[in-house]
Amino acid sequence: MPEVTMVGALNRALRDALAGDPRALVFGEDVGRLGGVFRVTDGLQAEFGKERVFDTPIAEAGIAGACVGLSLAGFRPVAEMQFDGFSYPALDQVISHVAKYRMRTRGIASMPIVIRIPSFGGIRGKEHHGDSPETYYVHTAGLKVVVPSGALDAYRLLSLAIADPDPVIFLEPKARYWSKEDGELGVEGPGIGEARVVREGADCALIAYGTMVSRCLDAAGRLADEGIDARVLDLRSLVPLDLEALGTAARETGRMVVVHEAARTVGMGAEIAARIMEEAFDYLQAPVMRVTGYDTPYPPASLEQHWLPSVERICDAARKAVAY
Amino acid sequence: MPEVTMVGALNRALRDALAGDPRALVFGEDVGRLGGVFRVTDGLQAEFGKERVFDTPIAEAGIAGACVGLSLAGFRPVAEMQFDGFSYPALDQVISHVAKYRMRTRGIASMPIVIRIPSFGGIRGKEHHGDSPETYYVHTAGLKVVVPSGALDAYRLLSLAIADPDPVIFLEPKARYWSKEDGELGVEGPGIGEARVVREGADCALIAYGTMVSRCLDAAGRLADEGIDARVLDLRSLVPLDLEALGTAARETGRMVVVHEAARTVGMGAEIAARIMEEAFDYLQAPVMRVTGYDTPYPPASLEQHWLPSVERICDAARKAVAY
Amino acid sequence: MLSTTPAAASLRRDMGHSRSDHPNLVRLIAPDGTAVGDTDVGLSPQELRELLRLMILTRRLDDECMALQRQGELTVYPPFRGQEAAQVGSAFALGPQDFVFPSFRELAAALVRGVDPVEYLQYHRGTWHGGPYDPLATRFAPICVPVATQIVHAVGWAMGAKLDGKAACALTYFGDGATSEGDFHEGANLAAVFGAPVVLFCQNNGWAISVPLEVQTAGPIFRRAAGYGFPGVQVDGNDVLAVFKVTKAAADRARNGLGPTLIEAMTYRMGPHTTADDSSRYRTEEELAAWAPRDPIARYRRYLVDAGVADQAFLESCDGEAEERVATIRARVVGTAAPPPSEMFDHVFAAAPPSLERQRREALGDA
Amino acid sequence: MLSTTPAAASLRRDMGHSRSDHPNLVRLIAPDGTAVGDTDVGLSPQELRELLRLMILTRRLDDECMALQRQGELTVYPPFRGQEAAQVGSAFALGPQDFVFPSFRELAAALVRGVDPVEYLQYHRGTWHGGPYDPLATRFAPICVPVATQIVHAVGWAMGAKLDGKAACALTYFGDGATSEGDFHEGANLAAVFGAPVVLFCQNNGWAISVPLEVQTAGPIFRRAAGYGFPGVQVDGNDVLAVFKVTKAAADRARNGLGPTLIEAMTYRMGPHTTADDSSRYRTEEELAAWAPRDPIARYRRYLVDAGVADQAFLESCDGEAEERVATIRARVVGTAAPPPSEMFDHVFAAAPPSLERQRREALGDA
Ligand SMILES: Cc1ncc(C[n+]2csc(CCOP(=O)(O)OP(=O)(O)O)c2C)c(N)n1
Ligand SMILES: Cc1ncc(C[n+]2csc(CCOP(=O)(O)OP(=O)(O)O)c2C)c(N)n1
Ligand SMILES: [Mg+2]
Ligand SMILES: [Mg+2]
Repeated sequence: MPEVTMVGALNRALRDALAGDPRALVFGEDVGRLGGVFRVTDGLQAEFGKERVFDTPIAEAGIAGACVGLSLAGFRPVAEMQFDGFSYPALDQVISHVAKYRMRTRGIASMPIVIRIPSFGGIRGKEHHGDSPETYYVHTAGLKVVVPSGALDAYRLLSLAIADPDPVIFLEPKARYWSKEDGELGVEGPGIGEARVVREGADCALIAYGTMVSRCLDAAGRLADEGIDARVLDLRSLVPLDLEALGTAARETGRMVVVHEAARTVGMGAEIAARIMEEAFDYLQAPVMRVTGYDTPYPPASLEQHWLPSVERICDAARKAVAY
Repeated sequence: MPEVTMVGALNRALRDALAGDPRALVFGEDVGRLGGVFRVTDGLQAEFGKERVFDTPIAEAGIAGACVGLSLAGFRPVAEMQFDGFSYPALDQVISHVAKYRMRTRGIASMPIVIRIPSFGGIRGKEHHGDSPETYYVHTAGLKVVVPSGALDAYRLLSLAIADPDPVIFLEPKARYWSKEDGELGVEGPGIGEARVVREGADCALIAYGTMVSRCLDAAGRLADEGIDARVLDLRSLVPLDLEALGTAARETGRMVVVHEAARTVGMGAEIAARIMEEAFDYLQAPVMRVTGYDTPYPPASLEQHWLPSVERICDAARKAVAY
Repeated sequence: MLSTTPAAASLRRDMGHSRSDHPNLVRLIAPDGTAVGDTDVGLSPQELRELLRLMILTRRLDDECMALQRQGELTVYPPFRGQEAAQVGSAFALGPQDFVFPSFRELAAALVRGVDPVEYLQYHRGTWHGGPYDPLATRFAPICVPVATQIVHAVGWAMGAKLDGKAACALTYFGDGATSEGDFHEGANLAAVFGAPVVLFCQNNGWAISVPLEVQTAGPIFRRAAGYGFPGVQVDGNDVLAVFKVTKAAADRARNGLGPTLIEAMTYRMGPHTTADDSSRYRTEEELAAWAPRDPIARYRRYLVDAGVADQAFLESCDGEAEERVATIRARVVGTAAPPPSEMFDHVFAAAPPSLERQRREALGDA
Repeated sequence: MLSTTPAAASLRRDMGHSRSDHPNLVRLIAPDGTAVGDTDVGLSPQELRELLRLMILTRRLDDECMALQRQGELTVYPPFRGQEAAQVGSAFALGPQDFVFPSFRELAAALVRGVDPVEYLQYHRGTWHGGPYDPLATRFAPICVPVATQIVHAVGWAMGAKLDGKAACALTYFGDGATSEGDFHEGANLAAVFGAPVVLFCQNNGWAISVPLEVQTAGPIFRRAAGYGFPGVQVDGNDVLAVFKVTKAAADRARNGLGPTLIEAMTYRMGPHTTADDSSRYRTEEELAAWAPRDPIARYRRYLVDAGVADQAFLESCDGEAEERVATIRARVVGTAAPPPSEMFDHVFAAAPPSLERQRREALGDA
């Protein structure tokens, strides 16, 4: 089976979408000749031409707004925001239009838009290059939000996102870009809205997405050595959220730890804690633990290891949950 | 004791700030000659001149960005965004700069900025005129976020916000603008970061802010008729959050209902549910209930009563919590 | 703080007094109805009359909407009185293949484009956002309230039309206030870079709610175009033929692959910003009085009558038809009820995910 | 999709070849070092030499930073090689009362303004955001990465300076790419309307990462100014005297209450976008080769020597001093350690609220 990096898998998903759907377009800052600052769009302009794969001026609101107009013209825009911290100038267009246009037109005007955003920290990036923007999007009704954790699922999720009739915010964990997986690329498997158990376990459940999935697997490994059998759930899809899978994990383990990089307050951990309480209060043996970034701006590179959830912090929380 | 509307109280707080601090400035769209579309700034330009109270072009990012520059020049900018739905073009400046400038400069450059935003629904407004934007701000580390529920507290909170050395997002509940209260205007009383028990009760606690506080009081009245003794907590300050008060309410009642207008997913209700679990898991007799707007865009005027938390929905949740 | 720029102030003062005050302004008919330029804009007598008919009809409708709002049948309404020529002249210049991206004050343009005014008015009745006319069928995008945001949509659509090799253009309406927003700029620049077939149509009505033009900008708006590398033209927005002519030229230019044009139509909002606004708080009776004689309808009516294109019978038929049509519209508006609350959940996604389905049941019961 | 505009393309092609190609370009010294304009810009011989000294020093420092990054002492570094004249000439034109709002490539300007390069480089070392030099004491705002956002800060500061009646101006640096952002526009327009004393200084280096100027805009950038109602000037950004002259004039104008100026300095980024960039993927050796003879330092050195203002001894002293100072800087940079993690919590608010204090304890223990 071939080995593929997440960047390679994303590139293939874009290529297959461009080849498979003549209405698909790929654009953004530096996605053309350069192939993107992370090379996710490498070679696409050469293969599909400057009409379908093109650079734009540095104008994020313009890019998002153009997605709306292009959707009305019957295209499937796949736009890139260069980094998490540079997706904010587009928030107004995303909140006021991308998310609301279908509703506003009573379902007449679909917005089959994908906005790809290299996101999250852990690569010793500069300020604005390590933000976790998911809360802004998850809270905005009308958007789907997905986050792959590995190469194969990145291909699957991006392919599904492009095929989706609704706008999808596609958050790419930069720290996983060069991670590799073995296997065939394909869309079979869990869809948007479905979580995935990536490690079985009965004592507690670690809930994560993106980069934090592999960190949770590491933590689960360490916990296993201590005799704690931790399940790991990869959410994959933040909107829609797989309530089923969360409920099952809560009922079966009773001890839940949510892990994400974003600042704690009204992060995904809050939502998951609240949902788990709603779904499975009677089964909970311990409060849902949150292991998250702190309520501070993302710190400079030299401090990021103190800020990001570490294997140690995850293990601590799991131990606490189990011992509660 | 004189009777005052929330608009009147806010107007007085601005006037007193302008009179008391020569570095305070008030600006935004239509805040000058018109006195704001809700008349919150009525008469201020006439009294303090066009240099200190002035209209700007329609440029929300520009307004927020100018606040940063004016702060560096030693001013205390009090800016208005005309409506919740029109505060989004400023999000990039708010997230990337207003919130982060102090951190970035290691505390050297204070950002004593207040951004006033008439917010929330319930006035049969047009699209974009009834949004609940708090999650975007609450999640952004470096901002304080406050919401008054009545006239007297509006005066207090706005006065404290303007005096605060840090940026404060000041969300004004439009539906309460014309509500009246008796009493002297003053800053004595709970500060930013402190919640307030507005009705004592032992059976359950209703947690709210802004417009929903009076709705919770109505619900508590109805619940009392049924023999349910509901406490009502007015959060006032979403950041910092009064964990003490939340913990106390949870420990003393064991049954909590959070009420807000914002869409449910990663709304304040999620955070409060998670915090309460963290603070007082062993005391919880029922899952924390969330009575919120739905995960849809704010609906047109003719449907808003079906969308906003109603007295009935609040009572239902409280009954469920008590019966759990 | 406000540095009133002499240029902008004198522009507002002089506008319409005489053409020579304004070397750049395109005007074919003076406020008194006399031709001051070549009024042969390629329209047949019937089409010339049609322009008048549409202006009379839309003004009558505008008045009725004000009344409907006062009677509680609309929640709020932004009148366009004074801007009929700007909207009718420009919308009339487009073809069926073109796509309009309005702001929130373009009921007249919508009517010209064949949008059902009753569906359009559901927005102001508070029964639905945006329309809820079919924007794809009518090629008229939903009402767009966040100032200037629709400009970028128009540019995106136009980029698509160009990719498809279609001879079609987008036209977007926005106000003088909208030109201060970042989205105006990003849209204009994108349009220029991509050579997008789009007409940026600014109705400069002198005010953005209470903020006068000179607080909005320190230079004439049409001059922005040169900075982007495409033409900008300033036109007397109360002269329907001049508006038609410059819009037609810009649309042709766009469809012929020559890219965007910025049109600044100098007009005036005779009414309040919306029914919720009290414009006496910020503007003078004198200013209103100065604009009254520059009324777009009176001017064009006199011109057509003098030119022998319209007679008394035609004018009466216009009034009669307006009366009749507006009565029907009123009856239908008043007759429309709120949609069922289930609609709040129906249109968020193509298919509602389980968690939203649960919320629907929570809100509406298991029905 | 990309409509390469002939104007923009030829601008890049011709830039620097001969002055007559470029009627609007301010240039005093040709690429070969000969004077082609009035080079008396009001500077003493010592000041004229100082400009050269600063350019030599900053280039040496730039080279060292590239080396430091390659050696792992900086996380990433955006070199300014080729842009020394643009930065040194403009920063030198300001007074101590003025305030600079940089983008992220302005180490040369920072040094001219007296910012400690070691503190500045902590940003690129990954030990702190923004600086962490004192922006208020140095009157040099923190490094600002979100493109164009600093422009509005400069305008806000300038509005404040005007309110305070100070004879001071703000100068903000930004790139050609930044002119596409909404914030550029909102800032420029606000500045015009409020008559804010600000100099908008665009270093047009032809590229925004891999995107060439003609994809960024279809018109010369300096021409944008007319649309806002203030002057725009295009200057040879590799001619330090010309840059000094136009910046000085713009700053004087601003301080004298005459409002903003847009300066477009035509220059070229000789290095990669940052150390993380491989510019061979998108630009040709020929283009680089064409720019090499327009080097800002060689040109000015020759001019000064020919004019008898600088001699060999001076040139050698410049090199020697640069060597020495840069060695010190290197040693200090290499010697700086990461701050304690407690700093993550210390500077979010003036006083950390209880919930943040708890997180600090969670992260660091009760220490
Ligand atoms: C982004 C945004 N900010 C503020 C508003 C509030 N608002 C509605 S209309 C308006 C004035 C618009 O002026 P102009 O563009 O000249 O259009 P006009 O009303 O004159 O037709 C303002 C400020 C808004 N709708 N959107
Ligand atoms: C808002 C925003 N979008 C995207 C980026 C990513 N980015 C960093 S530098 C750059 C190019 C800037 O080009 P230009 O303004 O010409 O400055 P130069 O790099 O040439 O000095 C881009 C796109 C960013 N920093 N900020
Ligand atoms: Mg207007
Ligand atoms: Mg550049």
